[in-house]
Amino acid sequence: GCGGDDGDSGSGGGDGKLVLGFSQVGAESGWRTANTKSIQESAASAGVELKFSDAQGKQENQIKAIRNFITQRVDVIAFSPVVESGWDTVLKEAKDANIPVILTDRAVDSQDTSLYKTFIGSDFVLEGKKAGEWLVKDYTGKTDPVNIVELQGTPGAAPANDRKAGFADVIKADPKFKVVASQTGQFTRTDGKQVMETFLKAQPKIDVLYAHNDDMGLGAIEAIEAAGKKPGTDIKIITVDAVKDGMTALSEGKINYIVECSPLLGPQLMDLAKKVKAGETVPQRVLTEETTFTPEQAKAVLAERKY
Amino acid sequence: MSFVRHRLFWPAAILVALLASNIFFSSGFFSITVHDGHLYGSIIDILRRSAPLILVGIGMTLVIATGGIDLSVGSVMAISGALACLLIGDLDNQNSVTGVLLACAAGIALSLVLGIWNGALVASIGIQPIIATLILMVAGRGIAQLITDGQILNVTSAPYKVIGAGYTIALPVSVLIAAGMVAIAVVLTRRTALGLLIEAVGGSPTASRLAGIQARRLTIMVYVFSAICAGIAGLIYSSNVSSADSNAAGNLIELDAILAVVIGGTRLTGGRFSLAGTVLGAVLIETLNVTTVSIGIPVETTLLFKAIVVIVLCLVQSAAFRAKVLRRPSRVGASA
Amino acid sequence: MIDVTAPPGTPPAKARNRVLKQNRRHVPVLATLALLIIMYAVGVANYRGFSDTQVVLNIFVDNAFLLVVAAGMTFVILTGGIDLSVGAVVALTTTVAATLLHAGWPAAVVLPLVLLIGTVLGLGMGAVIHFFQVEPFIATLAGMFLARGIALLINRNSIPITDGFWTAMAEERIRFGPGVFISTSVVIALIVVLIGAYVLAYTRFGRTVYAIGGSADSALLMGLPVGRTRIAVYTLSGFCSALGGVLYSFYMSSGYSLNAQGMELDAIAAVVIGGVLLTGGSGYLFGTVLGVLVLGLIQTIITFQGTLSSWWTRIVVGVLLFAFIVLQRAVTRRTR
Amino acid sequence: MGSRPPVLEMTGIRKVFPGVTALDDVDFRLLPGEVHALMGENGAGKSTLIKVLTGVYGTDGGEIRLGGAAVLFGSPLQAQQAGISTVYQEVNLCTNLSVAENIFIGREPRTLGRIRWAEMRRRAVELLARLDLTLDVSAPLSTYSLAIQQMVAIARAIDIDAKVLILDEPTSSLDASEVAQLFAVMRRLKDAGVAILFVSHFLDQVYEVADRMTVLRNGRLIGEYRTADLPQMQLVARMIGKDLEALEELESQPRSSARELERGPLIAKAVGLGRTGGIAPFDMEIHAGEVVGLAGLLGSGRTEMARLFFGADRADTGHLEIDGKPLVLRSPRTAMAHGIGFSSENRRTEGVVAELSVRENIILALQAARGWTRPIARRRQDELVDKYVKALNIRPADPDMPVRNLSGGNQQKVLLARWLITEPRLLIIDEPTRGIDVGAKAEIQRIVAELADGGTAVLFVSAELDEVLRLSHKIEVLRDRRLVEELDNTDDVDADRVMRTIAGGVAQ
Ligand SMILES: Nc1ncnc2c1ncn2[C@@H]1O[C@H](COP(=O)(O)OP(=O)(O)OP(=O)(O)O)[C@@H](O)[C@H]1O
Ligand SMILES: Nc1ncnc2c1ncn2[C@@H]1O[C@H](COP(=O)(O)OP(=O)(O)OP(=O)(O)O)[C@@H](O)[C@H]1O
Ligand SMILES: [Mg+2]
Ligand SMILES: [Mg+2]
Repeated sequence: GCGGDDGDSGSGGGDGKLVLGFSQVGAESGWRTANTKSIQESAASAGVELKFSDAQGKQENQIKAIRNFITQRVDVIAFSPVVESGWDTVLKEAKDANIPVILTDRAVDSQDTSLYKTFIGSDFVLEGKKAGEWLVKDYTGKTDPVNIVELQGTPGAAPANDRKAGFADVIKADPKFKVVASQTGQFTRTDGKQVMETFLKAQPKIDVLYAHNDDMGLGAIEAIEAAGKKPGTDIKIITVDAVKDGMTALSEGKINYIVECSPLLGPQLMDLAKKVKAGETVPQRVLTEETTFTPEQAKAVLAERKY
Repeated sequence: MSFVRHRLFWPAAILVALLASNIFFSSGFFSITVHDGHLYGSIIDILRRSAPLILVGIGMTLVIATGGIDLSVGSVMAISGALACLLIGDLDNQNSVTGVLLACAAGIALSLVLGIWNGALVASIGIQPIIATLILMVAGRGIAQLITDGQILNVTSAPYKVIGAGYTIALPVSVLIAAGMVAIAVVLTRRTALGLLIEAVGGSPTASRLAGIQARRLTIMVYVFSAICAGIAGLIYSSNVSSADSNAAGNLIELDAILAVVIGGTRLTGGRFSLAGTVLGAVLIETLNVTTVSIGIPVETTLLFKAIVVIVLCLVQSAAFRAKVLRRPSRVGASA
Repeated sequence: MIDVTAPPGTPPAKARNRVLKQNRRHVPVLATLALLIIMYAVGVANYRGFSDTQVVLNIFVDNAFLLVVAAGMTFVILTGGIDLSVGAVVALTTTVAATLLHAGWPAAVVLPLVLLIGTVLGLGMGAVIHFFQVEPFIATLAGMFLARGIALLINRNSIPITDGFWTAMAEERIRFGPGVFISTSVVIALIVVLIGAYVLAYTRFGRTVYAIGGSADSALLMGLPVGRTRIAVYTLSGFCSALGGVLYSFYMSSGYSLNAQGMELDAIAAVVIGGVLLTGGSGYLFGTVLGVLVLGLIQTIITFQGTLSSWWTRIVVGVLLFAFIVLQRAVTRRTR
Repeated sequence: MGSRPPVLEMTGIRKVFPGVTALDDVDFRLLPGEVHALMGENGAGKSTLIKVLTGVYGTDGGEIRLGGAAVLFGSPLQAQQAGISTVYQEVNLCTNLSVAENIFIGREPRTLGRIRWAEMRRRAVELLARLDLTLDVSAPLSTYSLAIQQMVAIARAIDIDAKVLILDEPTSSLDASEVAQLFAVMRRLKDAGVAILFVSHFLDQVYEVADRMTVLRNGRLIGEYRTADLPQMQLVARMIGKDLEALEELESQPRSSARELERGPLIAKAVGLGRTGGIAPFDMEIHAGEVVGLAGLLGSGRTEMARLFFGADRADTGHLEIDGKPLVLRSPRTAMAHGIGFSSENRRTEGVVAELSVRENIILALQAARGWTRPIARRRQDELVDKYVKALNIRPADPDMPVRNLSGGNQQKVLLARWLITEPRLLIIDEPTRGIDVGAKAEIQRIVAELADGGTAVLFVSAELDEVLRLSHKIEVLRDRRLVEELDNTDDVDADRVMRTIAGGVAQ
């Protein structure tokens, strides 16, 4: 290109530094912010020049950003898709421009898997399953019906859909488990609290709360306490994510079980980007290193939780 | 029969119908018990949840009465909550009442400045209100995130928690705050001449200028009032969960607030306004939200349910609809 | 009776002023254009690769659907109304189209069908607004809930589109040279804009739209078909939203019920930035095109900057919008 | 008279608004080729009858026959399509559109649906020329004064090819020459067989053009008469329902004159005050107790001059001196702080706030002057409002009625009351008697005279030269937006003399 020659937009690897264009979904939650931080920090320490773009939760912004990365000829493009579908066109453009693409956090449902090199992230269905499995195990041997209420994420969002599906899949085997109410808490504390308040009044008996993320669970805990019940004892609580606030509540016994969904993809992503750039083959799917936590485990790791 | 003709009859009727529908799904819906020395029950919940919307709504009412609109209320909520939580988080003793009060005052003061900003853009520079406040709507949420560094800021301050989740004299503090602000707004507009002057400016800007009304100063005042209301709502919102979530606080509340204003019978073109109507509208909206959960509307159909209620509401509120479809004899013709 | 001995008053020399006056009416649009060019120049000076022709064309490619939606919105706003349902109708269109295509329906059926759905929704809202005298805000808000509610009900997930026609439309590029191209959507959007501009300037319908915006009461007394026109305008906006939705689904190759959230605000902002008065009766469709370009250019600058965190992105969007609006205001005020 | 069947026949018309029966069993007939005057006081129901006829309002009873067939119009559009062309009372045009469009919108010359702009402009120019008006037809209508807008509305109506032409107070702000022009056109149309319904409060005009008249009072039909059979005094008696003696008193108005005046101290002085495109720089003095009248033709700049004294428009040359001290008028507020009041000629867009009640409209300026923190006590409001509702005979006498529901003339009275209660030292009134009936007009003239006696300075603008002559001590004559002469209103000054000055024919 022509125009100004500002140093800050150094493209196309003249200086040998890898340029990574990364399009983030937005900053809709603490989890997401931690994810962004991890990527920024590990880019800096790995000597990767990061072009960061925030899509403010809009797919069209993300497509625009990817197009722009193509125009700017970055070395590798990585992005966390806002939704699963609709990436073929722009990914083909990237392919035509010979720019490898890495998906993070969320997958795309493209038929043509050659459009991206690899996917790194969590398996939301698996997370839902893990939550369900713990519950089944916890109630083995008991025959009383178990009334479950569910706080869903934003309707239509992939983590909400998958965590719901995975959980439902596991508990459906045993008829004693019954989801008596399921509403969206929009992934936020306030909504989690407000919906839980209503559940507590509308439902005569609640044994278990399953929340699609920690924040909603934390909000619900407040509602449960305000109703004079003990979270974790009167009502068992399972959440997903394992952010610091959630882990604190877990260690205090207010939450019973958390399925981790780690935002710290940065180091793995930088590794992959370098490999991809160097033309090495990488696996189609890289899962983030994740685990699950019980209160005891939470106490052990709480001190080193940063996010 | 005269109450049927009252402009708020129909929204009130819908509100009652919504409340009544709950009884089929949760038998204890109307029961109010005393619990830990305060009132406890679904009705109390609804009032408590309505508090932020009522606050934002009355500010919005005055702005709309001058012929303007304020899209930035959600962002102002986020900013004020974020600032208060940031300051409280920095306190040595988070339970210090003065410290908390100072933090809240700072949040409200910042909102006031933002209100002046909006008002100046509209009244002094002459930018169309929707765009003028859109600027703060977009940038404001960024500012709030900047304050919280994109994280959810947690505080563990008992005094702060009182604002949004506490009780005095058996009633939720947030409801009392909202009621207090409504009272202030009513006194300001109806016990002084402010209401009349605002209605005149909204009704006909040219005529009011020629009548010697200082529209510019009034306009700035209403935007400031709206921002202060939003700031207080932001404090309530963040105090309720003892944390500042810059992203979720006040998200899309401007739409609900405008809806509450319109349900309350204030026209978007400005002029005559009704604070009581807005309060009713806000309570109606929150009742709708609670009802969807409490009668167990599945997530997929929640929006559809809301759409139907809003459609019914706007139709039944329309005199033309009642005359044409419900075949009630037109009151205009029937009297005398 | 006074005896008129005076000869008929000599007409003041007005012809001289005529040219000046004509131009004066276009000042806001010209000022917007000039500022847009300046903003572009600033981008070129600061970012490498910004001067690429494709950068400009990409703004069109990326905003073709917004252009179409905003064109429909322009008609509505010119009558003094507002349409909040556009984003939801876009989402509904993409969802329905994707679902039907997924089920194996031919594109030749799906395409007219989704356009029809949007048009009928618009017609319904227009009818409610006209016949039942419901405020456009609340009627279209109900429309928004309804459309998104239906979309959510149809499918919560995003649905890929693999239909041959759709992919062809998505991938077809009209090339002007190596690496210089536009998509078919841009062509469609430009055709819509041209037709719209023609209708507004040269047809009775278009002029009635302006008349209603000037004063609906007067227009009615002048014997203009106010009701019919008003319904038509919302119908048109519904059609444009559906067409925008189709372009959107070309762009995304998918359908999703949460698509285009907040697009109504983008569209309104584009229209108003382009110089159309929200109270109606004044402005041009060309202004709307400029408004869309302004929003697109801001987005592009942000991406080119490439170092902004999420919150700074928002703040910078706000600041750029502010700078633009204030300059626009200053320029147009000076020349008045 | 009975030979030709009526084009239009309304029988037993009834129209009820909440709390007001605007029309009660009214019959009305219109013959082809006649000019028929509809007479009545403010609020008698004239405009309502017209609106019921043309489908703006529905009826609550009665029947309308057009050309023998029963009709019921759902909208003005349908009435227009059936051959009824109407100029409604307030100027109902779209001021954001150009002059040409306002004349032709809905009937534009088109080919294949495409508007032929050039032809439309050409035809607009031709049409306005028939009314002796030269305007820039592509300029937005808002750039023209109310009087011009009224002419444009008339131009629109007469160009519509109609059987029935309805003119509701078309002459309320027109000057003599425009009225003459209009009457010429009306006679031409009448000769072509068009039936014309004409409403005016100017009795002279009515007797000049009307063949027959129908009188309404309080929404009831009083009678239908041939103009020739009903002397003016009797007409007035029928309209207001009082006997003749009471009327004699009304007619004997005092004539102010320069000799009688004891000039008070100088209140306001314009020094080279002017505004480009509005009015050329002028000097003028107004003393306490003095009524200064402005005379001139349509568009001669009277309104512009009055507005400068109030700061409604910013002057770009010269300045104003109040009590000998120079004053920069930044806004009307500054003017009000110095005791100046201004009632605008355009009551609909610049005067009343339609949504607010009569009471609120009346106290608005006083309240604005006091500031929002010092509301006027309710008792005081009631006193003030009651006084002027009575004095000006505002009807219905319900202070809580929204002003929009009042008849045009009554709205004008409300506007005037707003300024009277502020007790200004200098009162500027632009066309205060526009659309006001004979009784109220006399009352307003009496009030103006009284104010002056009490030491108020009054700047009086009216298109009715008689009125200006009768009230003013001093007459400022304007021509082509320039102050051309100042006349002391002595006995040798009469309408002729002023008209000659206006025309620029004679110097002295
Ligand atoms: N929309 C309305 N609502 C209520 N009352 C109304 C309405 N329109 C008119 N009126 C009442 O009907 C009566 C007749 O009004 P109308 O306008 O017909 O009088 P008018 O004879 O035209 O008077 P003017 O000479 O002042 O124009 C008045 O008392 C007026 O207050
Ligand atoms: N014949 C005309 N041709 C063009 N413009 C005119 C004409 N007459 C008036 N105007 C415009 O109308 C505006 C108003 O003039 P102004 O109101 O001061 O006149 P006026 O003496 O009060 O007469 P009136 O109110 O009877 O029209 C002026 O700004 C002028 O530009
Ligand atoms: Mg009238
Ligand atoms: Mg005038």
